Amino acid sequence: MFKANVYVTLRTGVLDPQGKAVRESLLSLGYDETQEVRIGKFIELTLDVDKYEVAKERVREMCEKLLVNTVIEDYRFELKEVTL
Amino acid sequence: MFKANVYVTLRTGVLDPQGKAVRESLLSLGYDETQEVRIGKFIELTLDVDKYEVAKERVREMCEKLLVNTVIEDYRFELKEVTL
Amino acid sequence: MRFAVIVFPGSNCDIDMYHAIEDVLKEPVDYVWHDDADLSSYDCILLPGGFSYGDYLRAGAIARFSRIMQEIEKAADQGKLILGVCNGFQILLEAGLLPGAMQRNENLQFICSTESLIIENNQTPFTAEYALREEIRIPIAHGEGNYYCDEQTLKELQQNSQIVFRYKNNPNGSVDDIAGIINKRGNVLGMMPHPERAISDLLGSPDGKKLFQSILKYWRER
Amino acid sequence: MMHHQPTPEEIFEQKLYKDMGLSAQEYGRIVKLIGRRPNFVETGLFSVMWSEHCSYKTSKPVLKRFPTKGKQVLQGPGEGAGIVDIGDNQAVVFKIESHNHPSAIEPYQGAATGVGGIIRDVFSMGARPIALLNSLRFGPLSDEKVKYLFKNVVAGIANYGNSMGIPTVGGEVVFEESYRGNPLVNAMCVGIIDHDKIQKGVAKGIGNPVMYVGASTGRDGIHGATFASEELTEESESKKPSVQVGDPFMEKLLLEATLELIELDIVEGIQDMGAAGLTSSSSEMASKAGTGIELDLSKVPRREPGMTPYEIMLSESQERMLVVVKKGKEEDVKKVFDKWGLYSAVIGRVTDDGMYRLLDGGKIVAEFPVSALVDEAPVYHMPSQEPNYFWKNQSVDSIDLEDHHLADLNKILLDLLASPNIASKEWVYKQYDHMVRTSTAVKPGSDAAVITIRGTRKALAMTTDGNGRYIYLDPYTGGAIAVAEAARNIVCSGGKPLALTDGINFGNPEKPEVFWQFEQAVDGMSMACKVLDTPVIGGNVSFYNETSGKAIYPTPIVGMVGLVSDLAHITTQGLKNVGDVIILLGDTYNELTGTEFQKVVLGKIEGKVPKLDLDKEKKVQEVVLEAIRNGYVQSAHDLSDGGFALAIAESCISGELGARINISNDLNPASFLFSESQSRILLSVSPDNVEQVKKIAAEIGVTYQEIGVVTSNTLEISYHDVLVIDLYIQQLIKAWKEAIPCLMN
Ligand SMILES: Nc1ncnc2c1ncn2[C@@H]1O[C@H](COP(=O)(O)OP(=O)(O)O)[C@@H](O)[C@H]1O
Ligand SMILES: [Mg+2]
Repeated sequence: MFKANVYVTLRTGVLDPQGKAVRESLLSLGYDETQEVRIGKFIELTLDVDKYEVAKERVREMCEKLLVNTVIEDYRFELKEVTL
Repeated sequence: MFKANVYVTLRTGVLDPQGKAVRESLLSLGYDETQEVRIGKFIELTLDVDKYEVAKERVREMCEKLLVNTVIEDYRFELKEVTL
Repeated sequence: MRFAVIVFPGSNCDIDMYHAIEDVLKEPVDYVWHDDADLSSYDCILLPGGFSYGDYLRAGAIARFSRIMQEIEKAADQGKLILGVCNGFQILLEAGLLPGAMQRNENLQFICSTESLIIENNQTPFTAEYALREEIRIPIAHGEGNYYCDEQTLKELQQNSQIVFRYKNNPNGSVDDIAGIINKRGNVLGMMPHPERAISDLLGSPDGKKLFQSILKYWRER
Repeated sequence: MMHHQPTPEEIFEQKLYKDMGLSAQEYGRIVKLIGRRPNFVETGLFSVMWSEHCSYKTSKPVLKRFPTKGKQVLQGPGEGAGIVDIGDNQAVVFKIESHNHPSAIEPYQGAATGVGGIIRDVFSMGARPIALLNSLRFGPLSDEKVKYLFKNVVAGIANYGNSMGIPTVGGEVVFEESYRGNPLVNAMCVGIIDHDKIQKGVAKGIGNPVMYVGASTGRDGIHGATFASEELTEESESKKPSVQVGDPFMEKLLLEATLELIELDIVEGIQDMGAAGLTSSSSEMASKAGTGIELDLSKVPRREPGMTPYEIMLSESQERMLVVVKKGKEEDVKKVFDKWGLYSAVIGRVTDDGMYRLLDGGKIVAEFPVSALVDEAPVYHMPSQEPNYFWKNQSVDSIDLEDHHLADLNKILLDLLASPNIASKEWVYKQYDHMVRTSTAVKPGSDAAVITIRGTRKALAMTTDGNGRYIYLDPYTGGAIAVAEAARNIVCSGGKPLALTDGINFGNPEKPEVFWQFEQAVDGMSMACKVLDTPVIGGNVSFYNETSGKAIYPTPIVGMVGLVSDLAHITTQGLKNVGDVIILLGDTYNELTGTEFQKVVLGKIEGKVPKLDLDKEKKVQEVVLEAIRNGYVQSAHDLSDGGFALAIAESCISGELGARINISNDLNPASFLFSESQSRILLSVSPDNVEQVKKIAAEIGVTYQEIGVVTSNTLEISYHDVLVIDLYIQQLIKAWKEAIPCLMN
């Protein structure tokens, strides 16, 4: 069993309206130290797979196919073996 | 300067319609190994702050106040010193 | 001319689209469930608005894997007319039948209003009945209609006259005020505004009618 | 999570029933009814079913005073929603429901699930939902927390309705100090149905299977009904797990599957799982049918492992329904729900022994007569006492205006237009898909929304109205005004008012003064309902709307639907053509106390509310409907908040046209302009039809005054030939449109 943490972020250069709004809210709340804010997705998957290599390949595929729209998003992921 | 990676997840027990829809889609795409899918947010912040302790406290506050809806969400974060 | 309105779980402008065809063109039209696998008898395929699969991951991301999408790709290859409105447009983008992607509206709110559009290309099967640069009033209703593409793609869209509709007052932050684009071949159109909501004065505007009339005319004179 | 389940003895000795919201007397009543001490699960069942939210134990005796009958009524209070005949075998189904406490804690999900719940109420009757409305109350918009609540409540309502593809076409929003800690979120759904498709929530037919359909059950919202029946306190925040998360996509599937199922003609009874989830739906269905019911909880589809019977029964997970179908048709049900990707499971059967029996696998976990739980719920006749403030206000019937208040009436008009209560609510309804289903003939922004009925020349007009300020000052008159105003809004849109649903939002009814407000308001509303022939066909009660011991303004909301008998009668408030004549129907008195003017200009609210003569009201409405039906009317707008000046300004704004008005009477100009005298309507009429309209008014016996004409781009109001208002329409539009966006950005 593997657990994958997938981080989906907007590609550099793509405007992030949500990040921008959050940044402005933080500034207006007095958090003047706020520089940049980017908002992405954090996806946790549990996979019933035995081998690390297999898990890695499957998650990569899932990302490319469904989880991520590579026109605007980038991703990276971490894998960790878990026992139920 | 610090960079914070904030991971926002749904509290256990809270319905995750997004995760559910993605899980079903993965299954129907033939990823039978998919067990659980939970979808959360991934927030990257850069803070113009000198001290680790200060950064930590400020990010915690930001989470409690704005970034996280603690009624249904949990969070954790990592801090890393960066230079521009 | 036979029309198919594709129904995904969560589609909700399917009925409006169906009635638009019935009321404006009086041509045969069917609902086709996403799981069905035969579109061979249809001349025009309509992907309606709504929230397919809840639009939970990204709008249109899950629907594009429906069984029917392979058929739609095939139909596109055969040169049949395909129109995606709102969620239908988002699905066409996710499926790669049109270039680019959608982001949340710039103001992060869902926007329902009637907008002025400019016809930027009236040499398409969908817009021949309009005058070039004609201004029309068509409702929008979306939360993710902020069209994005990279500069290279934008240049191509511009050079090939693939931008069919532009907003007069950009409501959502779309690149280059884009409201609707067509593929290079000119048979697949995606647009965020809802022409099917603009087919009578009673409901606010009749300006969407000509879009449907253009389709029929094209098919008849082809 | 529960580790050890308390025994019946422990529940009794340690008074654990109190933590669940039952009083000692109520506990005693249960023991007597079932002949023993209830176990933990049973105590839980009684505690939710006997909560105010489910049993209406304190409100029932008063609600009985509402008139509920009429020849148009097909279904009055008691089912998921009321039903009214609209001819041609068609009927309209509607109801309003509150989700105040959940929205105070988690505004987005609280409001969203409120919408989800009311939609289920309507389609569980077999109806196709065609429109949504809402009525919202918040504290002043200058408060950051209030902005957060407002923003998220609106977004939550928007997302649920938009995803479902049901247009949200109307509503109201009021900002007032008394709602600062306790916002109100009332949602209304309107559906349409053929007479022969009407369903009921009954467990009919001994031996028939009881099926669970929809989403799976999780631990969300456990004890939500009890939570709704308590005051909000500091600790409410810690009760956060009570808040459910809505899944509109799931509900859309459930809607389509349910309507498909009903077409099969195998359903005996169906009810949605709302407050108190499986408990209330199953027990009420059995009670209404006079049967018993037996459920095996091990068969309930669930989302989380290790759920106890207690948790399963009290969960308020959303998007679920309970259905009793003809025996042998289980597979047909399954087929429909499979197609839509939803759960369906036989979880029990209808029995003939009148018992409510719950099993967990083989083990009985609860067993007692259905009637004990449902019909024997306690009823309280609460003490009621007129509050002191009431008489104080009754003795104030005018306000002291100083010269500087009146120096610049232009400014006062602009200030009122920019007051968030009057200002454009476009910021709100722009976020609602109000056009989906392509039947919205009158969009939000006029008096009542109008929805066409496909395949007919008919349409439905609908509105929500309430005025907490009036009702606080004088609940009887205020209550009557709420009904009258709703009806007036319907009439101005060209509809004949049919019936109403009420959303009762009050403070703690155990306080005699709150209870008095409640009784008075119901009496006032009832009187208006009788005179205007708009019976109450359903509603919702939300008590305990208090923070730190302070109650909200008593706020009954009226949700009303009317029938527009021909599309040609559809009328809006905007002026239409330059040169049309403006006619004012009704009488204006010096009634400035309790008004928006008093609040904005003097910064306070006190005194008498405008008087209401219901016969006069009825006649004014008759005149307008008659004139509209004869095709004489270009625009109609009722005079409400802000009085005449605001009504004419709104008509100018909506039509983007001006008006030249000339008034001569013996009131001072401010009183005439801003008095909120009731039973007044502003018409614009083409010059050819003026005499006809006057004739109708004269015949019915309504005062009318020809007061001016429609012009192009300024609003000019003269008083005894002195110009007192002189503004460009663009100035009006700016003040009115920009107020709320400005506060929100
Ligand atoms: N919460 C809301 N949702 C949808 N529409 C709203 C809402 N609040 C106000 N509106 C719309 O704005 C217009 C003005 O509302 P209001 O001032 O309450 O009207 P009235 O005084 O005629 O009852 C109406 O068309 C109403 O439906
Ligand atoms: Mg009105």
